Amino acid sequence: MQLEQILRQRKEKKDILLMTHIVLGYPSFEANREIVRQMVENGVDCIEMQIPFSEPMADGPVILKANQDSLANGTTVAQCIAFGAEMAATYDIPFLFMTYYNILFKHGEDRFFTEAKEANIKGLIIPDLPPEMGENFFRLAKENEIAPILIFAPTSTQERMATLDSMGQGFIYCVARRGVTGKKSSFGDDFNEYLARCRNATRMPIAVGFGIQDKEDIEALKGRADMAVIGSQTIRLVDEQGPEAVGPFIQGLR
Amino acid sequence: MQLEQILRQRKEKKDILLMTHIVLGYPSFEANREIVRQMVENGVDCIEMQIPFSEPMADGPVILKANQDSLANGTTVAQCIAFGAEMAATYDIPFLFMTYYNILFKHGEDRFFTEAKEANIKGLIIPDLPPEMGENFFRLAKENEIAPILIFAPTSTQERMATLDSMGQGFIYCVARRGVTGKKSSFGDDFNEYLARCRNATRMPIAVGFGIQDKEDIEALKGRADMAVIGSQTIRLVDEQGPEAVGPFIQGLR
Amino acid sequence: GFFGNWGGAYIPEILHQTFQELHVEYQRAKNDPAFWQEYLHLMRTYSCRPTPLTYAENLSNHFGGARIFIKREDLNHTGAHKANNVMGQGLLVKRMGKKRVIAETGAGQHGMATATMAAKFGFDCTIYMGEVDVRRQRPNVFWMEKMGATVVPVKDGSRTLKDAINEAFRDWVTNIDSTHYVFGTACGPAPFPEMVTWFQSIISEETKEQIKELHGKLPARIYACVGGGSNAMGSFYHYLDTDTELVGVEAGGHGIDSGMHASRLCGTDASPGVAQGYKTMFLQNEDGQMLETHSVAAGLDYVGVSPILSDLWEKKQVRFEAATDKEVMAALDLTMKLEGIIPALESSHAFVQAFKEAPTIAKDEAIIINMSGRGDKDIFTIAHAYDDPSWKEFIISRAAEYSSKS
Amino acid sequence: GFFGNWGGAYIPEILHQTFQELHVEYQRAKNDPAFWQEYLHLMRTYSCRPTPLTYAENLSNHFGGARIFIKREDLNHTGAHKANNVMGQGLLVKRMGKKRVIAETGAGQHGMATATMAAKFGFDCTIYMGEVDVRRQRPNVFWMEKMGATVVPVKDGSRTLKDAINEAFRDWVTNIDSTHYVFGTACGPAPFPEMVTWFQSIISEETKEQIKELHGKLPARIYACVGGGSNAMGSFYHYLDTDTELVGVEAGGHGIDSGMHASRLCGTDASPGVAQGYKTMFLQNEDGQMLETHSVAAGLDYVGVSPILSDLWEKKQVRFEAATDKEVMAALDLTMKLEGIIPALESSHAFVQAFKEAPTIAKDEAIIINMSGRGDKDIFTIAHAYDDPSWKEFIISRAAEYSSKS
Repeated sequence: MQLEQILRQRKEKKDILLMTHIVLGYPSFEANREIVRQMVENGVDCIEMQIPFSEPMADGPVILKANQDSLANGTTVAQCIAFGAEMAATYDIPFLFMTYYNILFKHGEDRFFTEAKEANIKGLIIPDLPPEMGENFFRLAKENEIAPILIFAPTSTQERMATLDSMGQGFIYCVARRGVTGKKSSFGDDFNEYLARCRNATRMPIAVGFGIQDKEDIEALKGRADMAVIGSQTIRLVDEQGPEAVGPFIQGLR
Repeated sequence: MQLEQILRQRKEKKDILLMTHIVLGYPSFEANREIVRQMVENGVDCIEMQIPFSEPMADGPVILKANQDSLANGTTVAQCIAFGAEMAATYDIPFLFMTYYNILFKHGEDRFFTEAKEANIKGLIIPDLPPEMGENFFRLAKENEIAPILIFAPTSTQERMATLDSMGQGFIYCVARRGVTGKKSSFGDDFNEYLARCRNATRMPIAVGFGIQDKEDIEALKGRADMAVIGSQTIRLVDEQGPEAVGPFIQGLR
Repeated sequence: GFFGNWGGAYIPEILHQTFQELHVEYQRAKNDPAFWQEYLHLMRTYSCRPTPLTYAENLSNHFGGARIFIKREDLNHTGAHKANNVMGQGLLVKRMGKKRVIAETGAGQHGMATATMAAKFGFDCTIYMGEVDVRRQRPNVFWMEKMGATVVPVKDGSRTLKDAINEAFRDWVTNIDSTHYVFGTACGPAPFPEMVTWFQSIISEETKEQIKELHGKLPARIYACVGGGSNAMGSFYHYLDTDTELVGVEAGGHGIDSGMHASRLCGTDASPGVAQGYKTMFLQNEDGQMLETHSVAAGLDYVGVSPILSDLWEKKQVRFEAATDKEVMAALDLTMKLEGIIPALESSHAFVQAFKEAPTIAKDEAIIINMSGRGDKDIFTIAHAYDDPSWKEFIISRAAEYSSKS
Repeated sequence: GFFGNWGGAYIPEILHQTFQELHVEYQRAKNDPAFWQEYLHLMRTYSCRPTPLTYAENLSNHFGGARIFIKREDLNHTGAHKANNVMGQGLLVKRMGKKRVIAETGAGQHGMATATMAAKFGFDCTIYMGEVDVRRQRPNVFWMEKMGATVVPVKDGSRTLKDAINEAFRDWVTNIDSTHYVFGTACGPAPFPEMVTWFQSIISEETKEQIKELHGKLPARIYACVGGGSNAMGSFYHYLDTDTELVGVEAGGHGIDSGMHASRLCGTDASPGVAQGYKTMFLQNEDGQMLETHSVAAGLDYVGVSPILSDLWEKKQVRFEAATDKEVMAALDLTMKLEGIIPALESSHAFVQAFKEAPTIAKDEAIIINMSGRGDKDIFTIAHAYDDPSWKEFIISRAAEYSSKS
């Protein structure tokens, strides 16, 4: 079953879905395992696993540091894919890889897609690969039935959203605001208007990410988005209180 | 009696005359008194007394430092003139002032000459006042019967020597070499040739200065110059051994 | 936005619209002859263009071969070719109606140039600079601040140029509406490589006239150092369709086999990759993680290189060589002593290769070395590299004064 | 060699012949149109002439009066107008067949320029610099040495510019045959004041053309700082027979009534005197002993002034004003922030007075500030004067590195 279908099925039973994010190898794969377990057991619907990259230009300080520390630990792309396979085999929710394009490019796009498919990965988020730059990528995604997840931004025009909608699969990742990951967003009138524009521009489920930090934020999204994305917040939590704090945090979000 | 005449008279009794140099107020007027006394008592024929100036461009490090220290002690032009008057009244040899032109210029040339004449000063050596620049100076020198002593340099042409000879009085000061005061000169063939040129260029007595340091140097000048000038050497001596070393040094020169 | 297999615009979606606007404005400027005239007027009255082409007679005689000419980008306002690009982008920013500029800087020269431009045009200005480079180039930081810019030391990654670029992008995606990112070299997402090259092409536009006047014909070879590649592109541009051989000189650091260098196009340590918004040859490991680079010259200490140069390299239209730190200090020394000219450490790389080849070139041929900037800004690095004892004494005594007073 | 009551050549006899030769060679050069052409070619290809005239739009708007133009002598090779004089004298030295040059330097810019010229012409070079100035301007010393010059710190007197001049004369009288003394400003014995003015007159030769192009008519006023006076003479020269008002700005130091300044022609502390080979207004006591002077700008920290300026002052053809150290720092700050231009501390004196007067001058009038040099060389002085804490930290950390290693 492909990503969009899985999410639609899960959405039938819930007001809003929850996607969370981890940086692979940070603080360790061991910790990643525990964090994923707690996330799944507390009702997370989808997890994006970031393969660390030395130049994460779209990430804010928290995820940036996690990328660097993971690489300093010696994390490799092969380890990340193997870990993804292990998770997908263990838990019955969709797992995605998030990373930067160079990781695929250098690994070999063909090889990356083949290995990701074998790992039963459902989708890919590559923030620095706009559709214009990814002809081969989108072809391979289709062939391998792995959803290329595209991003709407507050700066995207209607026309641009249409293009993105036509190329993306799985869901549309709506970035809540300008800027990088990890900063609080405010969900005022501008935001509602933007979200309405997003909804009009695609029939795919829409996920809202960037700066969602607590239950209140998620409540505000119910009825307007299909999925809320929790990013840097769990990394901060693990940094401060350890992996075991993740479960209670997730539980408290609904 | 004017300077040239005095020197000629003294020369009748000696192979060569000796002129010495002091910097007024250095190390103190008290010391100057003692040094002059020792010089005169040991047969010096003429003394040039340098009125210190803050920018003694033609002097080397020894005299330069003496100028600066004297000024730092608070030496004034008035004190220097008074000291000159005292010496001229005390000893029966000619005393000269040596200084830079600004001292006269700022004091007022008229006033300076008047006061120098009252002090019974016999001549002036102003190394930065070439005849072209000193119209008023030479007029006043003549009026006051104070000899304006001019300098021949190894670089002076015959024509230039003729000009200098026509303007100077008292004696011609032949600078033994290029450079500033206080360095050893060597009296080789070039020097002899130069001295012959000097002798041909003037009927005045000729004094040789710059770098004369010992008896040997003076011996070498006998018969070729009328007067030897001892400059920095006595200052060095006073610095190292005190004023009382001057007498024996002078005595040893003949 | 591609040059052969290289280039492109690998940018986050949030920047899409901004890049569209930039493309449009850039094309409009390019097609408007009045724009280039305005640019020339600005460069003529505010900077010092045309910069001279100096015949280095003593160096020529010393090597006994080609006639060596030096293109004097050091005489630009702010002391380097960086001004060409920055002032051009300043005019574009004015047209776009934006009020804030940001920039990354390595050696500090692009930061200086941008801070200068911002002061001149009345823009707010933030400069991102790797913490290591802040330490290497403190005087530049001082001046940038004095011209009203905010200098942010970047403490991530290798804390050099590439990290400053990442951080500048992070600022940009946050402040797209108000802000233009003044990219400093012919790298990054399209249209930057082409646009920066366009502004820098003023260098070869001038030398082509100048060398004809001074030498009667085109030069046999042109040498330029290659960090990001903007001074190289600028000094090569108008010769691409001529017989002049073009030579790019990369940072050989401790030696091209040492792993401690920044040579992307000569040597074998680099491979194709995509980062910082564009595809080029990067110094990266097999997983695509960027490597630390090394050079005595902060401005060459960079993992990537202009995609246009990667293309010209692939097509063999430009030859690439490397100069080691040690060779650079020797060439700098010789140039100071024989010509009274102080090339920046970056520029000195070009001098190294020219000196190696000059003796083998006929005496009636000319070569041009593009002197991208002046070295007197690098005093802390250069005096340090020469291990100058009185410099150290001076610094120690100054510090003692500050320590005792504070 | 006299200008009204001022000037002359009060020199030791040993120099007479050398000055004769210099006079002859200078006259020959002046009467040979090819000489000036050779000079222009050299300055165009080795330095950056014509240097730009920059319209300072932001400063003009800020003050709301005259249109302010800045003549950019900072863009000369070596960063100051000093190059004009030095390169010209270099050509003369070549004609005279001498192989060694010496020079005094205050701010270090004339020393830098002379060391540069010596490297370019292949002359031996010794630079005399007051010990105080060596300390203030250590970076310049480093570069001079790197260009092959010997820098001699002068430990006599006030250990500043005037003492360096005395020491250079002492060298000269010792080495007349081989050596030319490259006097750095329009002072000293004839023919230096006139000769230096001649070479510097290239500044006003250029601005007269440039201001007509940019403004349509001659400026209402021209401002130049006055140390020795060469940049002032150069920027005034071709306007002496026009209606343009000429304003020389001296170092006011701690204030013109404080005794801590270097104002010879404005204020009442100076009087006529003869020293260093010429007659002019000197800061001296009643016995004719030179006083210590004070300025934040080493290049203005001098007891004498060009005899030509004393004459123009006496004839009221040039107006003289003073700028205090404090005013200078404020003007520098404003110029950096509004125009992205860093004037030398010396030049900033001219900016001070122009800023005071600009608001009172009609908007359709232009004024020109002669920016004699760039300030980035003065970083040790300027960062110090601004009491910049991160600069101090930087120096302290560098020193710690050196101390621990040595």
